[in-house]
Amino acid sequence: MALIMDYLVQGGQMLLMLLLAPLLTGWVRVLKAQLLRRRGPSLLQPYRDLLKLLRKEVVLADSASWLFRVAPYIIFAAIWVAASLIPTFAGGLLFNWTADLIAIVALLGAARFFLALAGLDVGTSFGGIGSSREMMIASLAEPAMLMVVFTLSLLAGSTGLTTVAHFMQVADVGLRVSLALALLALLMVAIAENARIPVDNPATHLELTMVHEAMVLEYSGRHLALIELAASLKLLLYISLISCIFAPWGMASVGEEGMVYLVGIAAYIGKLAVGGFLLALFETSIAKMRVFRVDQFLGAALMLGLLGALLLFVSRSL
Amino acid sequence: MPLPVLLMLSMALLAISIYAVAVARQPGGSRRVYGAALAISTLALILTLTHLLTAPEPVTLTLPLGLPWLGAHFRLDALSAFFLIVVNLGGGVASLFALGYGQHERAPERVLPFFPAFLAGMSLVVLADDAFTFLFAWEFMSLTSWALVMAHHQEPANARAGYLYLVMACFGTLALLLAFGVMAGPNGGYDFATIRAGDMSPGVATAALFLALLGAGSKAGLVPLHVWLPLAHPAAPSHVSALMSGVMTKVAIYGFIRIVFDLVSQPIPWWGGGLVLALGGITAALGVLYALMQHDLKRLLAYHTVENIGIIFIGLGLAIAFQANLMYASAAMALTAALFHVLNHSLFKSLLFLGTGAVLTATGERDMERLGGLIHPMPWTALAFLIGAAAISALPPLNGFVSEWLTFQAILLTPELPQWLLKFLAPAVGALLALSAALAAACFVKAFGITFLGRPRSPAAAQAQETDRYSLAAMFTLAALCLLAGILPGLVVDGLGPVVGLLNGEARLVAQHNQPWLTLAPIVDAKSSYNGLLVLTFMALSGTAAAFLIHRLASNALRRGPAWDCGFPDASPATQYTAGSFAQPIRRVFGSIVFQAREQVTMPPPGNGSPAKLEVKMRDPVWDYAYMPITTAVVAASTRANDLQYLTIRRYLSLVFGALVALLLGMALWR
Amino acid sequence: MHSLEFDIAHFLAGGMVVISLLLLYQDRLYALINVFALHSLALALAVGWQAYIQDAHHLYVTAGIALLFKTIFIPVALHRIIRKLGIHRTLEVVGGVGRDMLAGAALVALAILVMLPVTAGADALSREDLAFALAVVLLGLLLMISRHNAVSLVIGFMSLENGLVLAAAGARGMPLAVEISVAFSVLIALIVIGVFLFRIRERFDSVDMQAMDAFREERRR
Amino acid sequence: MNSTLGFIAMTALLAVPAVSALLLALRSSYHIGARLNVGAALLCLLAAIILLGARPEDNLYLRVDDFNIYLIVLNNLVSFTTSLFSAGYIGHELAIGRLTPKYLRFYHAMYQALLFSMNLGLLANNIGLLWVAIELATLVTVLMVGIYRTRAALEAAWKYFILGSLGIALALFGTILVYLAAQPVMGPGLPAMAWDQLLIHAKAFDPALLNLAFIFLLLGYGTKAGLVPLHAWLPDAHAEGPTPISAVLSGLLLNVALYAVLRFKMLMSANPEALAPGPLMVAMGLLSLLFAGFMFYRRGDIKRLFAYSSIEHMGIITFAFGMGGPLANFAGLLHMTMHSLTKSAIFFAVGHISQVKGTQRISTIRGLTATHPLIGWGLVAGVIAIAGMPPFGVFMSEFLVVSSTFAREPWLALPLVLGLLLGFGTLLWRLQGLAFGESQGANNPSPPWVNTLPMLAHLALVFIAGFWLPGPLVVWFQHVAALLG
Repeated sequence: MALIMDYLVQGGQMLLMLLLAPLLTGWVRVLKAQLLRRRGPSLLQPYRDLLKLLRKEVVLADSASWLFRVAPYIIFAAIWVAASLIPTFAGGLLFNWTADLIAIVALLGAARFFLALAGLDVGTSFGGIGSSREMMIASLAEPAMLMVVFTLSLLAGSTGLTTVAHFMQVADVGLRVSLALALLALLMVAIAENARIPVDNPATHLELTMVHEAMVLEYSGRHLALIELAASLKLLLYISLISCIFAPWGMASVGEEGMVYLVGIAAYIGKLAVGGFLLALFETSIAKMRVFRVDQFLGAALMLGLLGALLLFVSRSL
Repeated sequence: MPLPVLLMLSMALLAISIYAVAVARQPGGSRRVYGAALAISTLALILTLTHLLTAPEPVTLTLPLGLPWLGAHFRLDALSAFFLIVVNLGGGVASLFALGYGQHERAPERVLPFFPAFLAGMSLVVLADDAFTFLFAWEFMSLTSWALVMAHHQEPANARAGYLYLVMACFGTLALLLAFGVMAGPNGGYDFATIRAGDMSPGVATAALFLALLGAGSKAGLVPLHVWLPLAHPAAPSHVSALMSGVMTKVAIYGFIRIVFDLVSQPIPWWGGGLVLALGGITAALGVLYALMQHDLKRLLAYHTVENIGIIFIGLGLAIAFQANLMYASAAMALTAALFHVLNHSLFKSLLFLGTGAVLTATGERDMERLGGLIHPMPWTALAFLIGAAAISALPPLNGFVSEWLTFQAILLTPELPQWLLKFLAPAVGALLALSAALAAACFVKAFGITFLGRPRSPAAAQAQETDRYSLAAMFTLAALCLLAGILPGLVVDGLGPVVGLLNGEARLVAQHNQPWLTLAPIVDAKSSYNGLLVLTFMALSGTAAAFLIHRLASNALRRGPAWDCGFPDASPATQYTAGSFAQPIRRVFGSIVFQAREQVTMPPPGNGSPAKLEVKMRDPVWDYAYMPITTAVVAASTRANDLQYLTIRRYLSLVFGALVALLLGMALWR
Repeated sequence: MHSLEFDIAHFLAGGMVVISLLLLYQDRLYALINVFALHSLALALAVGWQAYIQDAHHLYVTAGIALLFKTIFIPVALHRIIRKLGIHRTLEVVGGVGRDMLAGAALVALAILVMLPVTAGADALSREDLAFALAVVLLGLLLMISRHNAVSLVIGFMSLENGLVLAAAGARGMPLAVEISVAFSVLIALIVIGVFLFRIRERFDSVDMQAMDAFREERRR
Repeated sequence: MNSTLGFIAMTALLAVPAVSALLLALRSSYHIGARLNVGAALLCLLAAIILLGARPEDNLYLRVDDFNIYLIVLNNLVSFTTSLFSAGYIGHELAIGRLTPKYLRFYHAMYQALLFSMNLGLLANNIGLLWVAIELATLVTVLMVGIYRTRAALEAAWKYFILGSLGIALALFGTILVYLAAQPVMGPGLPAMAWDQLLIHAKAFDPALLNLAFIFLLLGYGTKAGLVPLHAWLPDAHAEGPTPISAVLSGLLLNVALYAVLRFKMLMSANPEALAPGPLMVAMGLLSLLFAGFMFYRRGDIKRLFAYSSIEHMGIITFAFGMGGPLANFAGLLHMTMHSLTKSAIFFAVGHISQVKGTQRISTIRGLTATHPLIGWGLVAGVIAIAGMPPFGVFMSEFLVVSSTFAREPWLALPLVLGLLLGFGTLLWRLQGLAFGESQGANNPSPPWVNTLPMLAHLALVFIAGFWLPGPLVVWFQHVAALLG
C-alpha cells in the first residue's frame, strides 16, 4: 500500500512538474506584461506554442549531424529527471536517493553540455557565440551553485535534498549569515542559469546580446518544442529548489494521508506564484547588462557562496 | 601464484622488444609485435584482476639480480594489483589500437622496439619491492618513453620536448633516490620491508613527503613541475601518448602512494596533507585553464591530464590530513575517491588520445583550427570521443562524475578536522575543484565541438575517412568501460576496498554490493547517495518516451534546408567559431589574470580593404618565473666557466700554484 | 763536530733559497740563465756535502749530474738557443719584480711555518733542510708563473727540480735518488731541447708564450 | 708452483709490452704492426688473467694484491679491445693520409710503451718505482698526443707536458716526504719505500710529514687524474690526440693516477694522528663534478665534450673514495670499472663518428641514428650509460655513491645529486643534437660492423653489470673496499 503510494507520489511529482512548467513561464510573462502596462498573452499561451511547434515539421540545416537531432531529447530528459528529483509538495520521494544535490547540478550541467554542442553543430557564427558565452557563464555559475550546495549540506550534514529540506523544516536553523549568503548566491545563479534579465533576455533576438537564444537559433518544430519545455522546466526546477530549501513550509513528508498531500500541493503552487511574481518584478525593474559584465556578476555569486561555506566551516567548529 | 607469471610476462615483453628490432622493417612486423603485446597485457590483466578480486594476500619474490647484497625484490599486493590493472588495461587497449594505427607509422623501427619495453617498465615499477629495483624500472620507463617521444625526431619541437622530458624525469628519479636514502637512513636497508619496519622520526617522514612530491609529482605533472608534460605527451605517437597520459602518470601516482601511505611508517604531519591539498587544487585549476587556451588537440588533452592529476592529489591530500588526525573512515573516503579517479582518468584519457590518433590518421591534422565537421565522415569515432568527453567533463551517468562526486563528499567531511588552516583550505579547494570541473566541461565542448561538429575548415578535414576497425574496437572498449564504471560505481568501490584497507590501517568504505538498486552510498544513504544506473534508466526512459510519443502523436516530418543563421545562410566555413574564438570569453575572464593575456586589435583605416588583425599575447607564469631563471643561470654560469677552457698555460700553472699554496696554508693553520 | 757539518749544509741549502729569490729578481734573460747556473752549482755543492757527511757515494753521481748537466750544459744550450732564435733579451714580468719578491718572502715564511710541526726527532737534518727545499720548490713555481717567457718557465721548473733533488739528497739513505734525478734530467732535457724548442720554433715563430695564447684565442668560439 | 707461474705472468705483463715496443719501433708495415700490437695486448690480457689465479709472492719492487689485480685485469682488457679498435681506426687514418707510416711505427711502439708503463705503475710495490712509471706514462702520452703535428695537437701536447711535469714534480716531492716520514722508523733503504712495509709501520710515522706529503701527492697525482683545478691539460689532450689514445687516457691512465692517490690514502688512514684525507678528496670531487657539468654546455668539439665527462666521473669516484666506508669504497671501485668500460666505448663510437663525418665539431654532426644507425645508437647507449641511467652499470654505481652518503654525511647527497643532474642535463643537450634531427654534413659509409665489435662488447659488459654482478666480483670488491678503509 505504502509502496504504491510512494510510486504514485513520485509519478505525480514528475507529471506535475511537466504540467506546471509552461504555466509558470506564462505566469511570469503575464505578470511582466502587466507590470509594463501591457495586456500581454494569455496565461496558457506557452501550451499553445508547444503544441503548435510539436505539430510543425522540422527544418534541419544541411550541415546538421545526428547529434543535433538527439540533443533535444537528451536535454529534455536530463532536466526532467533532475526536476523530478526535487521535493516539491512532498519530501521523501521514492527515488530521492538516486541523485543528491551535486548530482542534480551535474545533470543540469549535462543538459547544458549538449545544448552548447548543438549550438556548435550546424557551424554558424551565432551558434558559436551562444555556446561559448553559455559555457563562460556556466563556468562561473556552476561553482557558485556547488558552493551553495556545500553550505547547505554542511548545515544539514547531507547532500540529499530530502534531508536538507527536512532539516530546514524541523531543526531550529535560526537566521544564519551563511544561509543568507547562500540564498543570495543561489538567486544570482538561478537568474543566470535561466537566461533571465540582467544576464540574458529570453525575449530578445538581438544577435549580439543573446546567449541562450543564439544556441537554439537553428532549432525548429518538435526539437524547439522540447528545448522550450526543458527551459521552462529548468525555471520551475530552480524556483522549486529555492522554495523547498528556504521555504519548506507545508511540505508533506513520507507516508502521510492524502489530505496532507493536497495541502502540500496547494502550498507548492502558492510558492511558485510568489516566486514567479518576484522574478517578474525583478526583471522589469532592472536592465540587461553587457555580456562581459556577467562574469563580475557571477564572480560575486561565487564569492558569496564561498564566503558562506567558509563562515559555516568556522561557525560549525564554534 | 601469479607473481612469477607476471614477471615472466614482463620478461616476455622485453623479449618482444628485442624481436621487434629485427622485424620492425618488415611489412607484417608491427602487427605481430602489437598483437603479442595485446595478448600479454590481456593475460596479465586477467591475472591481476583475479588476484585483486579473490584473496589479495601480498606475495613476494626475490631474484638474485640488482644490488648484489640486496637482490631484486618483487611484491604483489592489493595496491600493486590495482595499478597493474590500470597499466595492463591501458597497455592492452593501446596495443589493440596500434594494430590498426601502427600501419600508418612513418618510422616503425623507432617505435616498435620501445613500445613493449615501455609496458614492461611500467609493470616492473609497480611490482618492485626495493628501492633499487623500483628506481631502475622507473628510470627505464622514463628512458623508453623518451625514446618513443623522440620517434619523430626530425621536428625540432619534438627534440626539445624529449630533452625537457628526460631532464625532468632524471630530476624526479634523483629526488626519489634521495627520498629512499632519507627513509633508509644510515644503516641503509633499501628493501621496502625494512623501510616499512624501521621507525623514522617525524622529520624524516616530512622530508620523505617533500621528496616524493618532487619525484612523483614531476612525473605525474604536478604544477609547477608539469612543464614537460604538455610538450612530451603530444610528441609521441598517439597510442603512446595515450599510455603516457593515461597510464604512466598513474604509475607516478603509484610511486607517491607507495612512499607516503605505505613506506613512511611515521604519520605525516597534518600540514603536509594541507600542502598536498593546496597543490592539488592549484594544479587542477591551472591545468584546465592551460588546456582551454590550446588549439592543438593533443596538447589540450595533455594539459587536461595535469588537471586530473590535480584532482587525484586533492583526494590524496585529504587522505593524508585525515590520517594525520586518525580519522580513518574519512581517509577511506578520500582514498577511494583518489583511486577511483585514477582508474577513470586512465580510461577516458586513453580513449580521448586514441580518438585524437584516429583523427590524426584520417586528416593528418592536430590543429583544431583546421578541423571540423568530422562527425559526418567518422561518426563512430565521434561517438566514442563524445563519450570520453562527457566522461571527463564529469557528466552523469558516466564515470568521471562518480569520482568527482566522491571527492566532493570527502571535502564535505573536512569540518571534523581540528586544524583551522585545513578548515579554511578545504572549501577553497572545493571551489577550485568545482571551477575546474565547470571549465573542463567548457573545454571539452570546445574540443569536441570544434573538431567534430560544424563544417570542415580544411580540405584535409573534408576528405577524412572513418578509421579502421581495430582502432574503433579499442575506443569502444574504453567507452563501454567508462559507462560501466559510471553506472555500477558500487562494484568498483568494493574492488578498491582491499587497496584502501592496505593503505589505511584496514579502514575502508562500507561494502556497496548489498545496497538496494546498486546505489552508491559511501557512508549512509541519508547522508549522501548516488545511483548512476537509475539516472541512466530514467534519462533513457524519459528520452525515448518523449521521442516515441512525439513521433507517434505529433509530427515526425523533416526537411533539409540551408542553415538559418539569422538570415545569413551558407556563409563560408571560415565564419564559424574557431577554437580561439570559443575560448575568448573565458580567456577574457581568467586568462587576463593568470596568463596576463593581452588582446590587440589592429583595424585597417576605413576604405582600406585589408583584413583586421587580432593578436593575443599570453605568458606562462610558471615557465617565466620558475624555469627561465634556472636556465639563464646555468647558461650564464657555463659561459663564465667556459673562459677557463681558454686560459694561458701560465694561468693554469697559477691555478695549480694557488691550490698548492692554499692547501699548505690550510695545513699550517690547521694545528 | 756535528755543528760544523750542519752549518755547512744549512749554509748551502739557505744559499739556494737566496739564489731562488735572486732568480725572481732577474728581468733579463741572460742574467736569469747565469743565476740559474749559480743555483745549480749551489745544489751540486749541497748534494756533494750531503754525500760526504752521509758517505753515501751514489749521491756523488747526483751531484755530478747537477754540476755537469745543469750548471754547464743547460745554461750553455739555452744561451745558444736564445742566440739562434733571436729571442728578445728582456723578460716581461707579469706583476712587477717588487711584488714577486714580497710573494717569495711570504712563500719562504710559509715553507717554514708548514715545517714547524714536524717533530725534530725524525732526522736532525730533515727539518730545516726540508723547509729550505720546500721554499725552493715554491719559489721555482712562482718563477714559472710570474714571467711571460718560455725560457724563464723552463728555468723556473728546473730550479723547482733543484729543490726536489735537494730534498731527496737530504733524506738519509734514500734509494733510487740517482735514478730519480736521472729520470728528471731526461725530462728536462726533453723539455728544453726536444719537444719544446724544436716544435715551438717550427710552429709558433717565437718562444714567447703570448704568441701561443694569441693562437689559442683564435680557436675561441 | 703457483707463485712461480704468477711470477712468470707478472714479468710477462712487463716484458711483453717492452719487447714488442722495441719490435714495433723497427717495423713500419701497417698490417704487421697492427697485428703485433693486438697480439701483444692479448698476451698481456692472458697474463693478467693468469695472475687472477696465481699470485707471485711480493718483492720490494713488484707486488700483486687484491687491490691492484682488478685494475691490472681491467687495464689489459681495455687496452686489448682498444688495440683492436685502433687497428681499424689507424688503418683509416693511414688511408686518408692523416698519418704517415713513419709516425705509424712510432704510434704502435708508443702504444706498447704506454701499456708497459701503466702495468708497471699498477704492479709497483715501490713508491719510487710508481713515480717513475707514471712519469714514463706522461712522456709517452705527450708524444702520442702530439702525433698529428697540427698546431692544435702540438699546443695540447705542450700544455699537457708542462702541467704533467709539474704534477710529476709535486708527486716526487710528496714521495720524498713519505720516505722521510718512514725512514726514521724503518731505517734507511728500500723497505722504507715498499707498500707492504710502509702500511705495516704507518702508525709510527710522523703525522705532520705525512700530511704534507699527502697534499703534494694529491696535487701531483691529482693532476694526472684530471681533478679540478688541475685538469687543464685533459680536455685538449683528449681532443687532439688519436682517438684510441683518448680512450686509453680516459679509460686507464686516469685510473692509474687515481690508484696512486688511493694507495697513499690507505697510508694516511693507517696513521691515526694524520689528518683524514677524506674531506680534501670529497671537496675536489664535488668541484670536478660541478665544474664539468657547467663545461659540457658550451662544448663544440665532441671529444673535448667527453673528456670533460671523464673529469666529471673522476670527480664522482674521488668523492666516493673520499667519503670512505665499505659501501662508498665499493661504489667507487664499481664506478671506476664502469667508467673505464663505458667511456672507452664512447670514445670508440666517437672515433667512428669523426671518421664517417670527417669532423669533430658537434655543430656539424646531426641525426646520426638516422644515417649511421649502429654507431649512432651505440653513442646513444654509451651516453645514456655514462649519464647514469639504467639498464647500465653506472646507474648501479651512482645509486650506491648517493646512498652511501646517507651512511656518513647525508647533507652531501644534495650537492652531489645537483651535480649529477646538471651534468646529465647539459650532456643530454649535446647528445640529442648529435644523435637526432635532420642529418647534415658529409656522410661517409659506416665502418664494417666488425670494427664496432669492441664498442659493442664494452656496452654489453656494462649492460649486464647494470642488473647483475657476478658473485665473486662482489665478494672481491667488498674485500678491497674493506682494505681501503
